[in-house]
Amino acid sequence: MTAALTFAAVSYRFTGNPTPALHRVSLSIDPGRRIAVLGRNGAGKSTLLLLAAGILRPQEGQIRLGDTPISYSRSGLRHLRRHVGLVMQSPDEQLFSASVWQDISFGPLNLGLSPAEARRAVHEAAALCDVSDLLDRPTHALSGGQKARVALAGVLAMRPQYLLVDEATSGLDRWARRQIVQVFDRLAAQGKTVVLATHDLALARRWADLVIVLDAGSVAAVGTPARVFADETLRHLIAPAEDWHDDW
Amino acid sequence: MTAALTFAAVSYRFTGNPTPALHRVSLSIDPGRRIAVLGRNGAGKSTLLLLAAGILRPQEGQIRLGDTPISYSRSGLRHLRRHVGLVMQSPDEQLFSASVWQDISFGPLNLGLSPAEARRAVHEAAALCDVSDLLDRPTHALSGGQKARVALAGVLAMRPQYLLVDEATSGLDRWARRQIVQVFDRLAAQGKTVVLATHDLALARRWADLVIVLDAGSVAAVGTPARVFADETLRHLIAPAEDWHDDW
Amino acid sequence: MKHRWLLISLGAAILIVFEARPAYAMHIMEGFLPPLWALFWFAVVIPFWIIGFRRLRAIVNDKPELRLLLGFAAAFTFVLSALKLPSVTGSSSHPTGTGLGAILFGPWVMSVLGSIVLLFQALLIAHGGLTTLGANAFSMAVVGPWVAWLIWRGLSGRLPFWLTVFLAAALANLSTYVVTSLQLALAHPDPVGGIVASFIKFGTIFAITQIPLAISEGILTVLIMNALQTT
Amino acid sequence: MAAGDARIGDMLRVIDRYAFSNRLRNVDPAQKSGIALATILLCLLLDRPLVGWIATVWMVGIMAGYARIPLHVVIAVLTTESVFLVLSVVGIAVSVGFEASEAALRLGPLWIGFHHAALPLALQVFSRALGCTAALNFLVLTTPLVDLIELMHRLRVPALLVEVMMLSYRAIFVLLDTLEQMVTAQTARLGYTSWQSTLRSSALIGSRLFVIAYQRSQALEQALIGRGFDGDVRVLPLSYRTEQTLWLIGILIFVSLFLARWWS
Repeated sequence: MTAALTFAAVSYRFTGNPTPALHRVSLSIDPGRRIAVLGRNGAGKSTLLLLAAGILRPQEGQIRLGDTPISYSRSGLRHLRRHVGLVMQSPDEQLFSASVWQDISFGPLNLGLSPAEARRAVHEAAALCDVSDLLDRPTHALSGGQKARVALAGVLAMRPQYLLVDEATSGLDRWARRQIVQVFDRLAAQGKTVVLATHDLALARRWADLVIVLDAGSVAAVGTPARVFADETLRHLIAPAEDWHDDW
Repeated sequence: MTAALTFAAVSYRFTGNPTPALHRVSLSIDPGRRIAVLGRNGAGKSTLLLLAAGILRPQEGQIRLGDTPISYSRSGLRHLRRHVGLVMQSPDEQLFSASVWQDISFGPLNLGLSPAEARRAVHEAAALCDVSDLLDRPTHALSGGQKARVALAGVLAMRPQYLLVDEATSGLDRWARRQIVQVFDRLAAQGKTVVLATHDLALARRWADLVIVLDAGSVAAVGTPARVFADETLRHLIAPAEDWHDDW
Repeated sequence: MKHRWLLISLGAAILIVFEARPAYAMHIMEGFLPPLWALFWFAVVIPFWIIGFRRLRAIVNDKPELRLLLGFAAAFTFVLSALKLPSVTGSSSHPTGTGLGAILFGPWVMSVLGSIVLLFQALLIAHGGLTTLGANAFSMAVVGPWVAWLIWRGLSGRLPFWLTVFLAAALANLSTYVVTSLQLALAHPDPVGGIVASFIKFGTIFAITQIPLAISEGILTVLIMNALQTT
Repeated sequence: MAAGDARIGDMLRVIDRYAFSNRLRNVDPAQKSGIALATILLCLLLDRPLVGWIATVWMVGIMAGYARIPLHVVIAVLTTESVFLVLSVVGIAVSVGFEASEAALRLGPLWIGFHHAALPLALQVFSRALGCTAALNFLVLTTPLVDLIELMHRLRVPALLVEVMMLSYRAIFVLLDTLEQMVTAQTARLGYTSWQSTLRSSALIGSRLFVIAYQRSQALEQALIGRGFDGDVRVLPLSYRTEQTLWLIGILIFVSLFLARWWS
C-alpha cells in the first residue's frame, strides 16, 4: 500500500531571490490520483515538484511520506527515491548516456539491483513507455517524442509509486503528446499517482481528476477540473482572459 | 511593394537520410498573409522555413522572391535577408550575446546599416516586441517568454517583409504565448507576412488566415483554417483522431 | 610540549579545512605574488599565448564560423569545473579539466582557451586574480595541457587507451599543482630552509589531498573519453 | 559557498546578479577597472600591512555604501576568500628545516615550526593579498563581464579574442543550465550516492555536455547565418556614464594608501 505525500506549511526561497518560490504550502497528494498542477511561470510549480522529489529541502515546514517526515540523510533519500520519481522538462537535458539501454538502466543500477533484476526493470519500463524497439539506439538520434518517452522510462525503471512530471508535453507534436498521455493512463490503471505540472490546459481539463492551482508561491485552489475551470477567479490564474474563448 | 515568395518544385534531402525532407513542393506565399504551417514532426515544416530563408539551398527546383530566383551569392543572400527573417525554435540557440542590446544589434549591422541607423532599428524592434525595458538586462536572466521576444526582436530589427517562425509558442505559458501573438498581430497590421510552423492548433485555427498542411515532405493542402479543420482527411494529418474532441 | 599540541591541532585543522577546500585550490590569489614574480610569469607565458593565438587565428581564417565552436569550447572548459569529483578520502572537489581539454582541443588552443577560462574565473567568481593570471595560466593552461598532450601523443598505441588517458589526465593535474607549489616557493622562500624547504612545505600542504584528486580526475577523464568514443 | 556541491553556479549567478544591478552598473568600465587595478598595484608596490587593510576598508566601503551592494554579500564573498587566503599564508608562517627553530615539531629528519621572521612576513602577505582581493571584488561585483569585454575591445584586444569571449560568456550560462538540469535528473535517479556512482554520473555529464556544446554551436551558427553572419560578430557598443565622484574617491584612496605607507 502507498502512503500519501503531504506538505505541511512548506516554504522555499532560492538563494539570491528576495521572494520565496513557495510560501507556507500545505497539501496532500493522495495515492492513485491523476493530478495536474497549473499556474503561470514562476508560480512555483517546478519548485513544488523538486521539493516533493527531495531534490530541494524545505527551509520551513515539513514534507511527509505517509506518517514519517522525509529524512534527508543518504539512506532517507534513497528510500524516498524508490517511491517518488521525477521527470523534468527538457528530455535533451535528462538523457545523459550514449545509448537508450544505458540511460534507462542508470536508476535501477543505482538502486543496487542485481544485473538480472535491473535488466528486467529496464525491459518492463521500456515496454510501458513504448520504447522497447529503441533500446539499442543512440540517444542523440531519437525524435523529440522518443526522447521524452525514454526519459520517462528512465524514471519508471525505478518503479516509483509517485511520478512527478514537469511539462511532459511541451514542444511535442500531437502524436507524441498522445503517446505520452497513454503512458500516464497505463500508470493510473496500475494505481500509481501521476502529478503533472503543465501549461497544457486541454490535458489538465480532460485527463486530471484533481487540479492544484498555484499563484505566486501559494496554493490558490485544489479541486476537480470542472470546478476549477468554471471558477472565474481561478481562470485568471490559469490563462489570460483573451484565451478563455479557446475552450481548451 | 512586396513580392510573393514562390517555391517551384523544390526538393531537399538531408545528407545521410534515405527519404527527402521536402519533395517537389510548389507554393506561393503572398504578401500580407497570416500563414500557419501544420503537420506532424518530420513532415517538413522546419525544412520549408530553412529553404525559404536561404539557409538551405534547394537541390531541385527554385525559390523566387517576386520574379527573380534567389541568388546564393553573398550579395544575393544579403538581399534576401532584408526581405525574409527566420526565428528558430529554441531562443537559447539563437541568442549569442549576454547583452540584449548587442544581440539585437547584430542583424542590422550585418545588413551594413550605419551605427545610428542600427541604433534606431534596435529601438524600433525592441518596442515592437515589448522588450525596450530589457535592453540593458543580461540575456541569461530573462524568462523563457522574454528570451523568445528578444530572439524575435533580433530578427525584426532587420525589418523583413516576411517573418518565418518555427514553433514560436512551444514551452511558454499562456501569458508569454499571448504576448508573442500580440507581436504577430502588430506585424500583420503593418502589412507584413507572418509564417508560423506550429503544433499549436488553437493558434492556427483562430489566428491564421491561411493554413498549409504538410505530409511526409509534400503539400497536402493549402486553404482557410475553416476549410482545413473541417476536412476529415486533413484532420488526420494535423492530430490523432483521439484528440479531435479537444476542439482546439 | 604545549607547542607540540598546538602544532598537532593546527595540522589537524589544516587537513580538515583542506579536505573541504574550494575547487580552485590551485589558483594563486590576487595579491599573493610580489610584483616582480607576477611580471616574470607573464613573461614566461606570453610566448605561449602568441603562438597559441596565431594557431587559433589560422584555424579561424580558414573557417570563420569556427569562432562559435571556440566560444562553446571555452564555455565547456569553464563549466567542466562544476562537475563533481569524488576524492578517495570521501570528500568531493572539482576537476581541473586541463587534461581532457588538451586531449580534445590540443595544447596550443588550450593555452588560449584555458587562459580565457582563468580570466573568466577571476572576473566572474573572483577566483585567482589579474596580476597572478600569468602564473596561473602557466601552470593550468600551459604546463598541465602540455604534460597531458605529450603523454597522450607519446604513449598512444604503446599502452592501453584507458591507461594513456588516465596517465595524461592524472599527471596533468599533478604537474599543475607541482608548478603552483614551485611558484609559491619561489615567491615566498622559507626564512630557514630557503626555496627548497618552501617547495617541500607548499608541496606537502597540497599533496595530501592532491594525489587522491589527481587519481580521481584520471579515472573521470577515462570514463568521459570512453563515453565520447561510443557517441 | 562551501566546496562539494555544484556551488560554482550559485556563486556565479549571485555575483553576476549584483554586477548587473548595482548603482555603478552604468559607470564606464574603464573608470572602475582603473580604480581597481591602481589599488591592486599600489597594494603590491607599497607593500605594507596597513596599506592592505586601508585598501580593504575602502573597497568594502564603496561596494556597500556607494554601489549599494548589500553588506552581507560583500562580506560573504570576502570571507570565503580570506579563509582560503589564511590557508595559503599558513604555508609561509610555518617553516620546514633540518634544524629546530623556536617552536618546532620533529617529523623524521625534518623540523616543522614557526620562525620569528616568518610571522610578520605572513601577516604582510595576508594583508597585501586581502587588499588586492577586495579591489578585485570591487571590479567583479560592480562590473558585468559584457562591459569588461567591451572595454577589451576598446583597448584593441584582437577582435577574434573579444568575439570568442563574448560568445563563451553567453554559452557558459546555457551550458551551466543544462549541467544543473542533468545533475538534478541524475540525483532524482540516485546518482551521486557513492564514490563510484559520483564518478559515473559526472563522467556521463562530461561527455554528454561536450556533445551538447557542439550541437548548440551548430544550431547557433544556423540561426546567426539567418541574421547575416559571415564570420565577423558585429555589435553596437554599449553606452556608459562617467561618475565624477568616483574619480574623487579614487584620488582619496590613492592619497590615503600613500600616507599609510609613510606612517608604517
